[in-house]
Amino acid sequence: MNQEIRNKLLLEPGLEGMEMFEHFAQQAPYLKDLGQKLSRKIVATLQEAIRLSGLQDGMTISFHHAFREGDKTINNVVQILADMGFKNLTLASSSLLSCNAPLIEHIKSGVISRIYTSGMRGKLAEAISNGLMEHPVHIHSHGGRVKLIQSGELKLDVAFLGVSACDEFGNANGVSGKSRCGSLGYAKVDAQFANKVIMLTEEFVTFPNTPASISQDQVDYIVKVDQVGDPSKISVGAARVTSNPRELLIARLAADVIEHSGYFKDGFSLQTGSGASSTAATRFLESRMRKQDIKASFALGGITGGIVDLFRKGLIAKLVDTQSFDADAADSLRDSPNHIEVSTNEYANPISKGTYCDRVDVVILSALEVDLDFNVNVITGSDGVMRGASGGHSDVAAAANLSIVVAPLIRSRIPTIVKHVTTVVTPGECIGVLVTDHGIAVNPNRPEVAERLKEAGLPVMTIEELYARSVAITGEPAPIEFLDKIVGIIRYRDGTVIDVVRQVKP
Amino acid sequence: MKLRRSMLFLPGANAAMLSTAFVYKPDSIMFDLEDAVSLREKDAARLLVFHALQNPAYADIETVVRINPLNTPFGLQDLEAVVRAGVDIVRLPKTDSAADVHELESHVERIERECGREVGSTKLMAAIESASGVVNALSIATSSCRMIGIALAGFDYVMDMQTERGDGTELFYARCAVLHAARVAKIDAFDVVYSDVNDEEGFLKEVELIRRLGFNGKSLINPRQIELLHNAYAPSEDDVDYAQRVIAAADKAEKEGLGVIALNGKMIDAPIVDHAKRVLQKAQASGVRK
Amino acid sequence: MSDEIVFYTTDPHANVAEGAEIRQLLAQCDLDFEESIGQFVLGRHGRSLVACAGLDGNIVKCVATAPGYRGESLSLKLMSEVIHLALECGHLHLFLYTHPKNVSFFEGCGFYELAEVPGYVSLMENTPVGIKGYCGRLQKKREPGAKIGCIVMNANPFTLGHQYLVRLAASQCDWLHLFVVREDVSRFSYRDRFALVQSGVADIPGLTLHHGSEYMVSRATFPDYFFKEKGIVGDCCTAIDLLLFREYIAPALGITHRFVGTEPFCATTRKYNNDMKHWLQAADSDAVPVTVVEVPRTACAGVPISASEVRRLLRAGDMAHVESLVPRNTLNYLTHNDYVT
Amino acid sequence: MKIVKEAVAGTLESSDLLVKVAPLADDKVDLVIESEVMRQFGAQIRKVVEETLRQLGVRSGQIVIEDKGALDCAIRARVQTAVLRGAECKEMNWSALS
Repeated sequence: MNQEIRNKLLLEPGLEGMEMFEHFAQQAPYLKDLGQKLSRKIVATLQEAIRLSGLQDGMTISFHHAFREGDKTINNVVQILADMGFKNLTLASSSLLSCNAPLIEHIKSGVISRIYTSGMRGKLAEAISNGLMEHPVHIHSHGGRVKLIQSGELKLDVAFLGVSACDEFGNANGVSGKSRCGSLGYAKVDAQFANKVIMLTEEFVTFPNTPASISQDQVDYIVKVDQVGDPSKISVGAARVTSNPRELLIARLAADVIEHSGYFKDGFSLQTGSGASSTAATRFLESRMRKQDIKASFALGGITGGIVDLFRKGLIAKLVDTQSFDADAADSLRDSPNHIEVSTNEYANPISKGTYCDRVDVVILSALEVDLDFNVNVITGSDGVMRGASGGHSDVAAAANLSIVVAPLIRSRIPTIVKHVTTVVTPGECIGVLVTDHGIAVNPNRPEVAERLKEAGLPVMTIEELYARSVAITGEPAPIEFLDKIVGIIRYRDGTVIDVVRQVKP
Repeated sequence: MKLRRSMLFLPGANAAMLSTAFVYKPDSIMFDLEDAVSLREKDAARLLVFHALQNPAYADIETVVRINPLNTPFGLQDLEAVVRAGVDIVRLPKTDSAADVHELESHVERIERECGREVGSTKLMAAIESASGVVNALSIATSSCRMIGIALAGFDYVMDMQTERGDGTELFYARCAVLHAARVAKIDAFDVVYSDVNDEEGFLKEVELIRRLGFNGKSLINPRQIELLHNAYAPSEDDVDYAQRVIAAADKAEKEGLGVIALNGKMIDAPIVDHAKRVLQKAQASGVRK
Repeated sequence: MSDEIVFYTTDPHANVAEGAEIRQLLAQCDLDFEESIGQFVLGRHGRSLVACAGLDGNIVKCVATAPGYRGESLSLKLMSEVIHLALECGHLHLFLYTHPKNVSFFEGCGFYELAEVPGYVSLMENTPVGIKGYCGRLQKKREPGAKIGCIVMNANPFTLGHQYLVRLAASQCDWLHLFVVREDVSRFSYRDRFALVQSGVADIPGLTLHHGSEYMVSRATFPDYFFKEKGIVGDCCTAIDLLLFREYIAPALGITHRFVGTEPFCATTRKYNNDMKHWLQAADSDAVPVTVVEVPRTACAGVPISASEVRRLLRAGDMAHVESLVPRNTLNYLTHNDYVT
Repeated sequence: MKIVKEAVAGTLESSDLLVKVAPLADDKVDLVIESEVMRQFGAQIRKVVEETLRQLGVRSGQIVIEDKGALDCAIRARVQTAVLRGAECKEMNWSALS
């Protein structure tokens, strides 16, 4: 810029205190170097990216869990942080699974001191239930996580987001590259809200990588790593196709309930969870939809191959996907314009400006325990040890027109229906129908649904009758003994505390 | 008139299946101590079934036990256990003649007396698995007043006939012979198992065939087949309508003390009324055909 | 049900075709076929082999399930079959070696971890009362004292060298616990070896003579010890045996020192002695270290006395030399039992 | 009834249990129960097993149970099978078994 003009402007009283233009790259020095301009975000090592991010002891790191049991990012990153000497970090992963057992050592050594997650399984959950951590774990729902972030309680300092592929500016999605997890519904939230975003990618693809689930303007640093996750393990344990006759029996009853619920009309919308019976229910829905010439307007949620199948057959118009539960779902998301990806903010955050779950007619949910008031526990086993996830359970149960919980009445010797659930995750007032292999119970607050199901000849009983039946078979379980120490706080989707989990007595 | 469309086989040595099978609500459950149990586990299976039979969860479902043949070291012990445990029906495998049933019956009666069970309360059924069994079907079916049914077992039968399972032609005579014997004896007739559980279409085709032939039902090896079978046996809406009108006419005739039942000006005789009752019973059990 | 998986037992050496299938399945699961396995339980789905587990005496080996069949119920059926098969062969008490990452899986099959070499191998047994019961019985034989010694010997057969070692150790300790290796795969039977040790140490005060057990220098704790032709024994194998000693047996009896003779001839035993110093003293463990005291062998005419030398002389028929290396009772035994050939 | 040899009954599958019995030199019953549902049903399982052993007249022996959430009727059947096998019992007294 002309020095003369600059000097003149400096004397201008109205511009006092304002910074004067010097050259075009004054604020963006990378524009002067072509190499810098194109690859300034790419960092050679994760260690370097972490240093650049300004991460400090006591801060919060965040992750997504789209790879579920196949995740290779969380454990690796925390190991590196431990090696670098970080302490006292808060770990905010959208969820944790059995594969995260190595975190136990990092909790013991003080690298991780607090956790926010939607769930836990395996050794890690067992250790935490037995009092591993000084501070209790906060268990939130998928929608509730976004609420906690927006309300400022959960401040994401650095997000580590593993993706299969991105371009050198950081445009990423879960449908390109080798290790495709499908929807990046969880990661989108972290990318939006985290102060710094470090993207871990398996490969670089040609710019621009579209559609950009995570956009370049949200990404600070990019590091190439060998592997971020193994998509073949996404569906382990949760979303498998069952040939178990008991699960099929429950699935068929669930489909019967949907058919006769009063909501089974052309243009209805549905969500099925990832449990074996609820995924199988979609198979039984197909013939019912065809026979009555009913098509669904959309299916929401964790999307499974079963739902994709109905979609491909034209029985569901659109799929709205926060988490792809298998390769079929991931491929469909890539190939079908009517299969769309949404963040958990759009999915289920109660203070979002608009959520899809508010538009769901019928949802099928699972349960570890249901009590006589229809309260549902999906987090603790009946031995008091955490082994599940809150997920979208309380979100969709609250929003959908009818929530159907499916569960076997008895698992080996463990009864599902109890007097009082060990831990309340979803309040009973949100549950309409409980479907078990021994019969169906309808919440007394939905008499019209009970009437319709009885009319259709379905085996409707009271929940007390189902409870009595199960106790007759298994015997009365002894109450679990807990210590006073709180190891988990169950946060309802709006951030309020709905229950706590206490340390199990050894 | 007891409905016996589905008879679900359960391997007697499998504790997990014994703990859940009642949820599938077949018309009868058949605990197997014979072919489904290895030699090593004969004693274990016998005790499992002995206790399962006494479990209240099985109280409101008809129980059948297939014992080992009486000429094996296990048959009589099986019988001792299950009669005492209160089984509803003992199924005798490999029945070749009425003498086999008579032998079984004498043991059953002795055990009933020994354990204080009402004599005659243990019902019997015979599985026919050989050419001589088929030829003797009528004398087997009428051999005892305890008999409630005869079942054809295809696997051993086709071997005895020096053929193999195919499209059903190989079973045609046997099916008809067993069925006629059952009808003459006024007992139930059960068809062979369909062993490919993943072939729903083939299963339904076979069910349609045996239903038309007149079998009461079929032995099943997977709970998934129960619903399919029950639906195939369910009457159509029209059948139910007609049956209801027949019964109404019969009731009316009885109330009015008329000797003749008439519907739409036509006379209706007893077999039609019986048939209508069966139709309504099936509709009551599993609705109209979907 | 026709899609059921059928289990049965086979001898992989007699049935070559099945042996090859087993090798293939094991290779798929990154496992090596072990020749010592006499019997396999196989699980077949239709014609394809989907699961196998081998039984080598009372040790379960080569447990594999084809990828795609890894539902828990299949493995539990497989392991149930193995337990029944083993009992038919006379073994209720079973051991199992596995990678530590599989420990929790086998815990679901009724196995309990005994010792672990982190990152390499774990030894498990199929009873919750095995080692606990054994240590409970040992505890009853505790003796007071600050320095409690221990010797574990095979004594195949008992020599003057053994006698010297026992006498020296007993004189240095407040009490000495002497164990005779129980495994019956040596040239001399356990009963005879034990009897010779018993008479050979009868006049040495301050010691308790114990029967050996499956938890020390046995096929189970140290599978390769008895197959010396294999050459160098894997580190892990000695480690497991020594960790069991340090973590269970030594605490039960309050043992502070383990005595061992220097080994001039046998490479396996020499290595075992060296490993002993590492695993009993140096290695990380929750159990207190046990001091290893290596005692130079007593010599006869300049040659160290060892049981292997005695066996060599016996084979050579050199009774004159044997006489100078063993106590009188051993000599009587050797002469009376026609071991001189 | 006297346990004269080692014996096993049952499986490790879900809803089943594995029972191992072995003779003991001394006159006592050494009963060890491990169960997946220990916290909820441990006391009930022990009660059923002890009752079953008493019915069979077992006064000596080591009994180890690995329970996978079996119902009481399966527990009774498996314990009886293992004891009868371990006692080499051929003659049944059915009325003592129910």
